Amino acid sequence: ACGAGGRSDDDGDGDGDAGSTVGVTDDSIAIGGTFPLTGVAAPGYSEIPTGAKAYFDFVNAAGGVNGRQIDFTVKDDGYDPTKTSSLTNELVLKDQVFATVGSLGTPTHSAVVDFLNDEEVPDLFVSSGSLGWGEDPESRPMTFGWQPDYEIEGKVIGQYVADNMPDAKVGLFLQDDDFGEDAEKGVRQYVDDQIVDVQRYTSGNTDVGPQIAALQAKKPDIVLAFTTPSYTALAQLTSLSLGFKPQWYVSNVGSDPALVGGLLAKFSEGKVPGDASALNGVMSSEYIPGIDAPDNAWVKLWQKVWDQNGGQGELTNYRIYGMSWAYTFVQALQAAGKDLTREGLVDALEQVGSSLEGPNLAPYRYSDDSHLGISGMELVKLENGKGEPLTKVLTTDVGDAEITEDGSGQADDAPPESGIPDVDPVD
Amino acid sequence: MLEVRELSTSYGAVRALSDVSFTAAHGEVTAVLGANGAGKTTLLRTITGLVRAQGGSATYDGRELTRTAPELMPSLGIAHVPEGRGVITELTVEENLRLGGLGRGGRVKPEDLERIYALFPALADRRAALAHVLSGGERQMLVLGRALMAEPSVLLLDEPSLGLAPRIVAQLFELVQSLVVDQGLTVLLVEQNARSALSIAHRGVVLSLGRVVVDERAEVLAGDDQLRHAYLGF
Amino acid sequence: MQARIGRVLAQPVVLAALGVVVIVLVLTTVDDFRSVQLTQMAYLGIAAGGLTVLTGLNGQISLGHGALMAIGAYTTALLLQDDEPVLPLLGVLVVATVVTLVVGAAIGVAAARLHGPYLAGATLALAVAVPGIALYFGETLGGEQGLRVRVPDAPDWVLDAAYFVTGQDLTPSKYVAFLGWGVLVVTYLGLAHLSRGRVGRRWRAVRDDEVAAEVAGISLGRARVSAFVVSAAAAGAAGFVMALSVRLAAPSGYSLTLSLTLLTAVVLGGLGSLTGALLGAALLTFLPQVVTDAGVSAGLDDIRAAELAPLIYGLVLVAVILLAPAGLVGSLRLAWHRPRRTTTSKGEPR
Amino acid sequence: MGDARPGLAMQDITVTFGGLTALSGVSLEARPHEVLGVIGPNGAGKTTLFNVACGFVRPDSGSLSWGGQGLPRLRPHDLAGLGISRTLQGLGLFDRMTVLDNVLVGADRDARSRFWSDLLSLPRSTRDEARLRDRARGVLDELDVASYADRYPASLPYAVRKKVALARALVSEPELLLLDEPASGLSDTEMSDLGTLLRGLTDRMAVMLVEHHMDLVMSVCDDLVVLDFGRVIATGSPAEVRDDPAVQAAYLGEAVTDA
Amino acid sequence: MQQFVNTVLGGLTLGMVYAAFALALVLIWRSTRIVNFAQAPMAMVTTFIALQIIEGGHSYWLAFAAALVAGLVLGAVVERVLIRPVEGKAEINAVILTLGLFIVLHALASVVFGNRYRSFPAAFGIRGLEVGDTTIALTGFDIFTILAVLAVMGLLVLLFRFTDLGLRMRAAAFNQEVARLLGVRVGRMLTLGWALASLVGSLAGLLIAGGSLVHPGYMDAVVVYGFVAAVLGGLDSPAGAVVGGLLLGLSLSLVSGYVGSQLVALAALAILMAVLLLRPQGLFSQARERRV
Ligand SMILES: Nc1ncnc2c1ncn2[C@@H]1O[C@H](COP(=O)(O)OP(=O)(O)OP(=O)(O)O)[C@@H](O)[C@H]1O
Ligand SMILES: Nc1ncnc2c1ncn2[C@@H]1O[C@H](COP(=O)(O)OP(=O)(O)OP(=O)(O)O)[C@@H](O)[C@H]1O
Ligand SMILES: [Mg+2]
Ligand SMILES: [Mg+2]
Repeated sequence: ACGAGGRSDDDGDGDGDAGSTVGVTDDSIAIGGTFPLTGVAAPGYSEIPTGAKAYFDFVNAAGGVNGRQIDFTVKDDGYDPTKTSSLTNELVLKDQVFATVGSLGTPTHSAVVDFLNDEEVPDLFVSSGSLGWGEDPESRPMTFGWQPDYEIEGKVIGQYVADNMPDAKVGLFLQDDDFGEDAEKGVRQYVDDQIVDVQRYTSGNTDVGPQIAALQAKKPDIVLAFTTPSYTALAQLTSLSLGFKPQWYVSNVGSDPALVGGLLAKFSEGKVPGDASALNGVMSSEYIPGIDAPDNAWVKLWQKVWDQNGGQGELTNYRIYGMSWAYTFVQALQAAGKDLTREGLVDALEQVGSSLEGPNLAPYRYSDDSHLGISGMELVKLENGKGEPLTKVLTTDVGDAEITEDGSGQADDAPPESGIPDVDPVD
Repeated sequence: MLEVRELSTSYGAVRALSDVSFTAAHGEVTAVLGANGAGKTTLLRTITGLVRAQGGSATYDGRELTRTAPELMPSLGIAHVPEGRGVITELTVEENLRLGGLGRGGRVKPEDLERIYALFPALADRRAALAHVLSGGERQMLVLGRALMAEPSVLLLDEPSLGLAPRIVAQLFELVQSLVVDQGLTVLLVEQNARSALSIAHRGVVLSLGRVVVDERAEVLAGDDQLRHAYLGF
Repeated sequence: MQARIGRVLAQPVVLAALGVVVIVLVLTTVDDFRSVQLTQMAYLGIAAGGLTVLTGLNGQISLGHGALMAIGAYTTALLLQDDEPVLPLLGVLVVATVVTLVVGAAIGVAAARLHGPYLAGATLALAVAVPGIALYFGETLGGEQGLRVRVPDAPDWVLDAAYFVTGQDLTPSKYVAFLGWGVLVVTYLGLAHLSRGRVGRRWRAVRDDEVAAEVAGISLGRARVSAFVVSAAAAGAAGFVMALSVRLAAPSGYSLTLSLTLLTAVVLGGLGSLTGALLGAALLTFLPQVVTDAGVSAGLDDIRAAELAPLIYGLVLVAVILLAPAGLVGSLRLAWHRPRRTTTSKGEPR
Repeated sequence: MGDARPGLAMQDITVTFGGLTALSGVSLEARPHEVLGVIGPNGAGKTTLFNVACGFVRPDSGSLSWGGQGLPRLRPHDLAGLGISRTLQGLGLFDRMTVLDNVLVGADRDARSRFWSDLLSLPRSTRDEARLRDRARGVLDELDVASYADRYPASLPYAVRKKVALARALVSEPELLLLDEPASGLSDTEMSDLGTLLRGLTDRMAVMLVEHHMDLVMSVCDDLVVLDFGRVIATGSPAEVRDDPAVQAAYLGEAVTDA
Repeated sequence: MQQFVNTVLGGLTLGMVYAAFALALVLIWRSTRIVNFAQAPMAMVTTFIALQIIEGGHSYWLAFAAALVAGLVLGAVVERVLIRPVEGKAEINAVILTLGLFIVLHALASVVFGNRYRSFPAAFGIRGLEVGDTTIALTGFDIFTILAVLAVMGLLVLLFRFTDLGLRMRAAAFNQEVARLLGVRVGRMLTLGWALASLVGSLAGLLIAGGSLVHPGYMDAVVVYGFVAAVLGGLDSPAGAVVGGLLLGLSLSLVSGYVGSQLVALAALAILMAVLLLRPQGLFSQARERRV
């Protein structure tokens, strides 16, 4: 029965060598992303796309990129991978986006990453620190991470503890998924023998009392928490009721001092010390400047963007996060040049990605071999809602790459006057 | 005096009562008889407002009933003992009885309960049991006792003898008779058991297909062979 | 004559055949995106079909059918880990269905003893518990991220046959859509046969009056368990289709929301009716999107538009229950029969 | 009337519920081709006796045998398979099923089709279904209610519903029929029809009847057992029992019914 | 040892919160034979009202009282407008209706109050008691929670067991028609039942929120565990709800602390199944053996 229909065996869709220009017209570029705007994960995270949108509007108001307006479609997946899958289908097949940008979440994005690569849609700057976004460009050539992955964060704090507190007993408090797992991998490279207990919480179960009680029993001197902000707050509250007072390190993801401190501040009426000072003495890390540094040139820019183009609400670190990758995306578009194609965009990022300037304190790792994002961070100690640096910016990479002080000067750059990057096209 | 005037009701397209009129005099037992499906139950339900009347009215001492909420019946002195086993099976025997006493407003006194237990000793033994475990006949006693808790002046009974042992049926009818005689109760008694019903009734109303076909003194009805054969089958 | 034609048309087999024709026509005309949506409708429809039998015919409420779908989906995912699958796709379907069926039987045995809210409580706990298993056995089941599903390419003969019939190339998403709808037709055919026959009668008898059913020789336990097993099998098959369509089996896809969605589909359409279940599935597939799009084009920002979908969806639920308590299909049917039948029952207390 | 095969025999049955003794040491036998009446005051334990015979209530002591064989662990749904049918004191109709379907449920044990043939709707199933349908219609016909076959029970007159319940018990062609107050709610005419019907059934089966209507009991029963507070206080022919002073005191009273 | 004590204490407090929620479900079940899945979002809405008042600078107790009153009103309105039409209809209709309401309230709250975490203050201290030089996981607010729930349980038992009002409410729930004929204002009883239940639900919401974080979905987990607790106890019994809640809270806390927090839901399922297989009607409901 073979060949009865005379079906052609050619799978190509006619674009040939020129590269795909789906979603691009002379005056517009359609992009999209999936985010949890509703449901349990929405608090906080739903602000990210609003930040990005504000920045894109800012750029569009200034004429767009190469005369093209950026049209950013946001889809709500409620943090449900099933929905992510159908919405990404919709973005790619129906809305015909040129690329997806900033899509949020490890479980959610895992559901679609292969589909995007199969369809050869650039899948940029996934909002999550999982290693899946960029560790293996061979199998996922279209996917790029953006923030430092959780493993290198684990390495950096691990080394710090090993160097500065060699006798301390270490406890780990981890979210029970990739986030905690990757971080643990990094931490263990340095302090494996100092760890006295590892406790994991399941997102959605807000009772962390049993975990904290278990940690407390092991009497750790320092607890490294890789948690989301709400769980940071819950852990702090529970520790308070248990009288558990170790030194805390809270991962960058979960330490937003404005947010967590704000949450804890409400209990301040004599019960928890001080407002934004609720997290005083807690260690954390930073890889982009946040609202705790209003005088930073980048934060000033973000504030201007938000004031001009933002919707309701204040500028928050989530919005800054969204604006920051939006900035990187604009840079990537500029680097890809006037004749924008999907392949061209990916090529351009691989070529110039590691030298892009921006709010990031350490350079990106983009190259032929890696699509992982920012390569490092500085450790800080929170004081009154501000991070006081404990270290220089430290950069490293996954695996047994060494940790070194960053010499690129990334941390010292400032945004251009206009607030819009100006990257030369490659070639 | 309970007066029913041109009462009509239907269920969807099915006419269940058409222009039913009769009066039940004070201190008398009026038996409502008729074949299955004649509309007897519907009549009682329409009088107490459980079924909406489409036309006509029922009044008790001049007070309109059909358009009054069923909840108000006990306070008007009207007790309706519904067809089937209207016990609340999830409550205990005593709770069922107390509930009956609450209807008239005010509190339930232990004497009231004891009065009923004296009438139905079988219930006294089971006062703390859930009504759910009662036998068919025991349930029937319970609903009757519950109705009497409210000390009504009008009693609407829908087939009270259903499932009762002959001796109890006899007792029941005696009881009804004595209530009528001693307390001047007005009773509207729906019965299949026409013979027993007529033995204590003052008046007999026969329904057929939702219409009144006979309205006679009980003795006349029981004595008239023709009527009896035609409508009552004995 | 006309009545005769009516009767022939009402035969499930005939309906199924007509259905197949419609499905082929629709799936060949729509684009890839729509066919993905139609696959979603298919898997919701399959599971809702099973649930409507359980709830509508047998009177057992299940708030945990999403968990059963998860079992079908995870089985599928485990079998489709490698590029070279161990089993042909049909085999995978059978295994997924059977595994779910076995789990369903175990749960059904426990459920058979429970009533109303107790059953609802137990199945609710099931719905929230099952995703936890995937987390606990993260090594094998992929934890939060779930298991990737490698959908095997359509065999050549299928591609050729499809080209021959439709004159188009069969894209992977259409292939899955055809698979999904194929499973749906077969499932519905079986369910329709069962519910019209002796088995369905037993189920309904148990629903209406346990004691009377028992006296008539029906084993309550067996009737309940069989209904649960049948609907679990349908859920398993639905999980298979869902895994293929989503290409992933992850815990958050099978949260309580999915279970409630299924129940909603069943009630929206009209309890006990397969047509209703399908209609409900369609509504749930397409409504949220339509609403969100409408919200966006009405100028709402993304977050507000996103909240609009659940809002409207909840309102529709409430409205249907209040205005058309027999469900959409049920109400149509009532309206159709109104002249012939009188109103409700005599409300005889038990 | 002697038939070699013994029917249902109960020996020394005792049932207690908490502190209450519902049956105490009751023995009786329902023989083929006979109607055995069980009478007694309300709450005497008649329904409980049926419940024991059906497996709804497990006796504290005593034993049951059917056709000479002991029935140690009887469950209600085994009954139909043994050839015993029962009606319930309430109606127990399936309200959301048509009259015909109600009766078909009673025929369930005779269905030959199995799950798989139903699932696939094999011709075997369809044929089997048609056969049962015919039988169900036949029984409805016999009871004069065939015209209601496609209606739903809730909207039917009470007498019709009672007949439907009876039809459901009869359709499986049982060897023993247990009837719990079949005449309650019937008019006198309907009751005498029922009497005739019951006598007719004895050709085919044994009948055990619980009833409070003495006219019916006296006219159809071959033998009577009288219960009071769970004990047998009298047995014998209707006439004997009627004249028993203990029975009159406990149950009949000064029979109003005997006009 | 300290870990064990603290895990147990944490479990008990948590159990009390489940119990409070279960009590609300029991109340509605007793007064209308409906399981109110919308209980959680209703409580969430009233908690947000309280939060709004607190953030407006008013006292905690004013907000507390306002939330309870709001709960009372909300319950009555919901019953009147939404539940009334489905009372006495198929059970599943009410289930779906309350689920629909769940979704609607959730979405509305996200729009009105915003979809982010907020902190909710506690009336009493949120530091554990210090015994010698160890701190045990029992805060002032925990003690308040425990006392409040026990008080509510006691009041409910009183209401249902010993008052005529309670008897009327139960009668209305079990058999509307008969109850009406006996002079029970069925409509009022049902409304009252919902109002009271919703009040107890609001209390549960406030107790859960106190000293912790709230967002529109903060009660969602409690729906499941509160329901499971109520079912464990037998749905009909206030004391059962409290025992069920404690049993569940304690077991889940131990499982979470010593086995793994992913298995909490599974443990809830296992406990529920084990109890229901032994007693299909729950631990505390009266036996209903007679079937024929
Ligand atoms: N809820 C209902 N819906 C439709 N028809 C009904 C309803 N209730 C009663 N009917 C019909 O109305 C007619 C009168 O019924 P009703 O119950 O009043 O008769 P009855 O004289 O009390 O009979 P019975 O002796 O059987 O109690 C019957 O034909 C019955 O089928
Ligand atoms: N499951 C049970 N638990 C407690 N008591 C019960 C139970 N079943 C029956 N009883 C009691 O046992 C006694 C006998 O009940 P049974 O139903 O057998 O009486 P009956 O002779 O059929 O009466 P009736 O003629 O009124 O139907 C009654 O007092 C009843 O309350
Ligand atoms: Mg009647
Ligand atoms: Mg009986």
